[in-house]
Amino acid sequence: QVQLPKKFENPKNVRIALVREVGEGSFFERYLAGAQSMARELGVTLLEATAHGDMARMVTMIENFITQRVDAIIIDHGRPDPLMPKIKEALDRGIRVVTFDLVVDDNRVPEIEQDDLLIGYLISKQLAVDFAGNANVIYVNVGGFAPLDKRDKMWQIIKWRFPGIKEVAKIGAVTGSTAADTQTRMEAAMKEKPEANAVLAMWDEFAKGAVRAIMQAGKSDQFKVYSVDVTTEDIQMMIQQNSPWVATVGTDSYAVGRLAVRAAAALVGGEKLPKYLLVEPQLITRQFLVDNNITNMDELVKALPALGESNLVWPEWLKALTEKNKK
Amino acid sequence: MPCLPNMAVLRGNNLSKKFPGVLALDKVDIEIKSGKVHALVGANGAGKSTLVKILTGYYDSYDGSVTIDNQEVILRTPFDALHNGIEVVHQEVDTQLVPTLTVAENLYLENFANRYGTIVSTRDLKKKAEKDLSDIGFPIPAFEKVENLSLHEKQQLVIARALLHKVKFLILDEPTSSLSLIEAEKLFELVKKLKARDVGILYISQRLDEIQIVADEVTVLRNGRKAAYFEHVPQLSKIVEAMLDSPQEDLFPKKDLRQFGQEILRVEDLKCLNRVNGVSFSVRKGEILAITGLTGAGKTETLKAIFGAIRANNGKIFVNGKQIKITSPVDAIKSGIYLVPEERRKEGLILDKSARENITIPFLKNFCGFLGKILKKNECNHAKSLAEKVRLVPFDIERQAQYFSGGNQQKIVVSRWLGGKPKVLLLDEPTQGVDVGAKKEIYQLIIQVAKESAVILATSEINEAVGIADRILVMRNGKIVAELTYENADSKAIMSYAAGVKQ
Amino acid sequence: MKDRMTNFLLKYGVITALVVLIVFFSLSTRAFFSLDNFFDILRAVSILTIVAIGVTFSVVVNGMDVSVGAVTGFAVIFSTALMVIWQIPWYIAIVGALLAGIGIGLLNSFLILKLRIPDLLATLGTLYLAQGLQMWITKGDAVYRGMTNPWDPMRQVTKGFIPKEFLTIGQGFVFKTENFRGIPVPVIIMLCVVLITWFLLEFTRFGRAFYAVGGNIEAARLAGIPVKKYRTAAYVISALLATLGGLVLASRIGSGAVKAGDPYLLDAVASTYFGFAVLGVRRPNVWGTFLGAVFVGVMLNGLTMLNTPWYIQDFIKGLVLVSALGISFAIRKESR
Amino acid sequence: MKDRMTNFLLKYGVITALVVLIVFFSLSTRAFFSLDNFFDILRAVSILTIVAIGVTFSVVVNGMDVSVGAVTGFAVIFSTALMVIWQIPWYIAIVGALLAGIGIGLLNSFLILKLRIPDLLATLGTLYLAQGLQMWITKGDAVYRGMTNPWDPMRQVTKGFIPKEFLTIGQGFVFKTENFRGIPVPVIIMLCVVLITWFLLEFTRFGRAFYAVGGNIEAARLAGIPVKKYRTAAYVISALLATLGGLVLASRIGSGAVKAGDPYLLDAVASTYFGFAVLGVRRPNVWGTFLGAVFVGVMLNGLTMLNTPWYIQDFIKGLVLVSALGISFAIRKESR
Ligand SMILES: Nc1ncnc2c1ncn2[C@@H]1O[C@H](COP(=O)(O)OP(=O)(O)OP(=O)(O)O)[C@@H](O)[C@H]1O
Ligand SMILES: Nc1ncnc2c1ncn2[C@@H]1O[C@H](COP(=O)(O)OP(=O)(O)OP(=O)(O)O)[C@@H](O)[C@H]1O
Ligand SMILES: [Mg+2]
Ligand SMILES: [Mg+2]
Repeated sequence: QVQLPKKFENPKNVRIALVREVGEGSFFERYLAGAQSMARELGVTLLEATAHGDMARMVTMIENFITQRVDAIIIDHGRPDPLMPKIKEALDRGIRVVTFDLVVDDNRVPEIEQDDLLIGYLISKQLAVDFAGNANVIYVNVGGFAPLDKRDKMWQIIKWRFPGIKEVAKIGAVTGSTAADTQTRMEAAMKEKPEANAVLAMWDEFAKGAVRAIMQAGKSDQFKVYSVDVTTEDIQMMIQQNSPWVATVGTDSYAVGRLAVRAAAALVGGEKLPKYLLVEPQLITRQFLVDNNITNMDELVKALPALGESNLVWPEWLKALTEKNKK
Repeated sequence: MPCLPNMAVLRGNNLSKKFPGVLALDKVDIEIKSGKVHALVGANGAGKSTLVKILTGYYDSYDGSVTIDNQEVILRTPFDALHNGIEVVHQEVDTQLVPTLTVAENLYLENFANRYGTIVSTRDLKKKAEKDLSDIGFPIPAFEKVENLSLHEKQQLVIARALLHKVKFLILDEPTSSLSLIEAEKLFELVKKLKARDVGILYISQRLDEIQIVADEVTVLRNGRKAAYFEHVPQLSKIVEAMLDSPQEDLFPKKDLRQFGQEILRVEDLKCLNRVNGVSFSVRKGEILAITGLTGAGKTETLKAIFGAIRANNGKIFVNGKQIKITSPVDAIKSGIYLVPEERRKEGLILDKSARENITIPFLKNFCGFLGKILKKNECNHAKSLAEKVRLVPFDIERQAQYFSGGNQQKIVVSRWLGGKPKVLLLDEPTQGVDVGAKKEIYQLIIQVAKESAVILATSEINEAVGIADRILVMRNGKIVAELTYENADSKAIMSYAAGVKQ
Repeated sequence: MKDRMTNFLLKYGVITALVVLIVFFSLSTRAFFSLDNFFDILRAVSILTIVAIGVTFSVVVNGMDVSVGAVTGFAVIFSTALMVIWQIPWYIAIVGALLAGIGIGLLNSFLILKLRIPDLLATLGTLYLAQGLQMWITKGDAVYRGMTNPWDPMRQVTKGFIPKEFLTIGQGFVFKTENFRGIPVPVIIMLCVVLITWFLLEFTRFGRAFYAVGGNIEAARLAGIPVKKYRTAAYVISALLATLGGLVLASRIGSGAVKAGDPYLLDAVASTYFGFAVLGVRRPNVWGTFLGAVFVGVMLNGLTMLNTPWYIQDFIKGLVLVSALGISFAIRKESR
Repeated sequence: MKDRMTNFLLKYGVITALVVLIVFFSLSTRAFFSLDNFFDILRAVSILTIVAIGVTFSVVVNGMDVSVGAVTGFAVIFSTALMVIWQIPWYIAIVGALLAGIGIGLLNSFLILKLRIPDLLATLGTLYLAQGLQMWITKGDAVYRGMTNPWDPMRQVTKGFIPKEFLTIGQGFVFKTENFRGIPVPVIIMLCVVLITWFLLEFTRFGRAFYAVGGNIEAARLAGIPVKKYRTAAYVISALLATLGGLVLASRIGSGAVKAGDPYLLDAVASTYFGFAVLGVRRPNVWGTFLGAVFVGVMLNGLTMLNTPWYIQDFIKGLVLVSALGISFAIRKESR
């Protein structure tokens, strides 16, 4: 029998806080569901708070959890400058911290990250290869968001590598209704650049808008859309008849949510974790989805196990704990 | 014009209305008969408007009953009153009109509430309005927006509207308080016509001389009670006696001193929009100068231009012989020129603030300590002493301005300027809508102020000008057409100058 | 002569500016001047116009309804959730959403008329409520085919979907011919709303009554106009049009995104006041509101075609709005 | 007796509700009732309070300033950009931001007073402008240490950073003792703003004049109050306080996020009207606004501690707002 850490003799008393920058949308919903399922399996208490994109509110929430003296805090997205001081404060008070998609220059904090450089590379490369190095691309992306910037870096490299790949227009705006706005802008861009034949959208919200614009204009034959992130909603749009959305690259946020809670629990149990917990993204093509009759994330994970449960952070006692709670 | 053959009687029995702390109307009976003009008089705050509001369905609760031809009618909403043929022209007509709509649209406002016709054609509306207005004899442009009309045009519009509704009982609440004599006479003509058409009229006025002209019977209210009823119009002194607690002597106080100091204010060639076309005059210390004329003659504009409230296009203003530049009321006040504006509710008072705050507003600086902190005690004392000077009733300076009666509201506005040292006090229709008692007090006040400074009084009541002024200017079309001194002032002459009969 | 000029500018200043914009964009881009793009622009502003006309009604009765954006978003979530999560036929979902919209309008008028809460405050309360409901219904998720049912403890995948008929509302075309793509359905809906409300407000006694209530509520009351009914109607119409806008939006994006309606609030208020202020009518009016929405739509479309970076589009929008207003008010001021 | 009760409820109803909330949260969570948490809550509402008091000024003069949220966001971006992109000392950045705030306030009053654009419309225009400027300054990026300089054609990495002194504004503490963390600096700033504006509005002739202008502008003018100056002052104060709020926000988040100020608009307006309506004062007032902000802060803090799902917190916020208003207005209505 494996020896459980002292704190986990009664796991209910282990309180893990989850602070998220945003909660709206299927990606984050699935992420939360994953985190909750892991917490349930471990029997720990998960406290959650969502900042609706408001950085000051996120800071306040972390402060609140510090005041409440939780055992660990998972910080999901957000910006380093505002959150760093709070993370340090938490660490100094003996609270463990794990981050997801947030760069923290402190060795005590393991960072979970979907490898955005790789994401950017995989999808850009796929586009270049599909078009044999010659395409007129409408690029949908904005600056100022760390993951989007990382993906952009790789796109620049691909353009440098394949001079025949041309960026004929750049659109995109992050607003309250990004998808609908992108749709409107895409309509205009398509008309202005009739030579365009590919769309590279570095975020699935952008892709949704672009795909809708293309389909509603009846130009599915003319365009191929490449994007990032995968959710059930995205899968549904990809498998539609005539969908121009041919490929996407992403991870399963459900698995990431589980990993985050597990990592936090492991830290509380005294485990040493590596600094970087990189979740490897997978390329998903329309063809693959259609061939395997995939209609949602669960089916996708089954068909593409690499997307599924991460094998990171599984110390013996955590496994034992889940087994124990199953009974 | 519609015609109603059958005679009818509108009767209010035992009407009472209570407000928190005030019994505004206390068991009052009143009877309005078709084809008769029933005058309702009383001091400010006697309850006249309250009675009117009951009869027009303004309040959803009141005590007592209302009958028409001995049939009880229930008046809970304006609609009930309209249904029973009761119409009103309010003291403040603006409450009855929609300023952003046209004359035509306002004329048929009630129709929009009813069921006849869903689609409204603008052109038909205009045609119909033009016809109806010319039938009645009111020359109002049918397509003008109401916000651009003059006060008396608005009044005509409301009366016209009532006539279109085949009104049985028409209530006129101080209809002449802002009309000139000529316009008032037109109104009397109209009242006569209405009488001939068997409309029953309740006529409310502070101008008692009118009562003799138009009324058949008179009811006097005092403190919410019926103080007297006269089947025929009696001598005015009798009415006044019933209105007021104390017997009344002469309305216009005697001015003993007619000696004036040096010139305080001189105005040269003042021009303003196209309403004031080159006005020049001067006043001396101790002098009361009246400016009179018909409505729209430009009196208000003249005073406002001097005060800097509207911009003058041309003209020079000298105070104590020195030319000064006045571009805003702030400048005027600095030079000791103060204005009591014509429309006290709109321009004079901050209605939801206490009398104290309204009184001390222009000279608040004098009661402030470090960082502009108001020294409350000093402020209160100051406000009290001024309120005492004008004999504010009720003497409660913490009461909100809107809960004072019209006359007392006027006193609040006047009293605020007594806190400074006026060199020139400009008064625009200071006694409009004010009862005889309060009127007299205001006249006394004017004479008192005039001892130390000059007073300019704009008034369309010629009697008032003759009664109190040392010198009278008559205005017409933005120009001064005559100047008379108190010795040779005479109402008839003034009237004919004002009307342009005499040049 | 000069007066005439001023008057013309006052009345047609914005239209002139619009024409100038259109000419400019037509000359400087390839695709701007075409029938298809014309309808694209109209389609892009259709939702905004519908919502903004609702706001116009609340402003006509001298009130203000700031809950419209949240109500639009609520309609998006509610209608799609009915179809996807609860698998209810599309027409019932539409009726359900419209009824819910009426309910929200009635709640607004209850708060404003019965409890006498100031309109801005009351509709702010409703705004928070409608926003909260949006998220509650889906527990924060978006609504899409194949989502896990947030209300199912087993978290099973829903079988519902948004059918073609519903999607036609936002994505369909009518009057197709061989050379012509057809007129987008949202444009038809928008034009219907514009024409009906225009007729209602300008040519019927109801319209006069609405304006009378807004111009002087006391006078309207004294004239026997049932002012409470009209004010209630205005808030109900406002919520109803916001809901209609939400339905078009839901159909246009083919799924239910949380808070999708939020951006419409400010733009709708801006369109209403823009139209109010600029057409020289000096009162809130349907065509003015429509024009305000189109103005913004033309600008965004043209700027995108010019490949203007997105981060200065907002600034340009603000600049044009302020200068259009500034000029038109400066002219009016001089003419006084 | 009954009247007394009603009066009490009217005056102290919201305070009572607040106390009930506090007691409830204290009993049902471990950490709610502590000095640290008390200051946490105050710190959480400090920015909102500062911004909302600005709005209160505009409402006092019977106007409305909807640009505050965008101005707050502009101050965040502008101050941090000055420090990070252009490497300017922090105190100059603060002064620069405040001057820019004054500039925006003056622009608002120019549009409203000189050009006579209706206040809602004018400030909406400024809203778009300030929002656009935010994005333009950074070309859509956020401002953070080590960002690439958006204005450098070489796109080099900036060397600027936000110094400790600036961060103290939002993150520091004063009056530390051994057992006590200290009072957060934003709370001190907020209390200063509350006390100063309260003194200004309630006890000085300037405050009297502000209220007079709001009560009846024509009467105030004819009584010799320079109404234009006061209205200008109100809009400048509003923009200035929004800027101050933005500076605290920038310091609190230690970086510049685009549109960070947007959420404050609705909450600030709600606080202002809430305080206006509920305290029984029947006019916009500083303490009421403060109380409105605290009310929301207590609720959000307590709900999070109770681990209420995030997606129903907005709904509860709306529900509490509407019921608090409903009850308090229902009572008032009865007392009439
Ligand atoms: N809504 C109200 N609340 C409290 N008191 C009121 C209200 N309306 C009128 N009053 C009071 O009732 C009394 C009668 O007022 P009313 O307006 O009927 O007088 P009036 O005879 O028309 O006076 P005036 O000649 O000045 O118009 C006054 O004391 C007034 O202060
Ligand atoms: N801009 C305007 N447009 C239309 N009518 C106006 C305008 N300004 C004033 N009036 C109306 O014209 C009349 C104006 O003139 P003014 O006020 O100078 O004359 P007055 O001699 O003081 O008349 P009153 O006896 O009404 O005080 C007023 O009754 C007012 O309602
Ligand atoms: Mg009266
Ligand atoms: Mg006058």
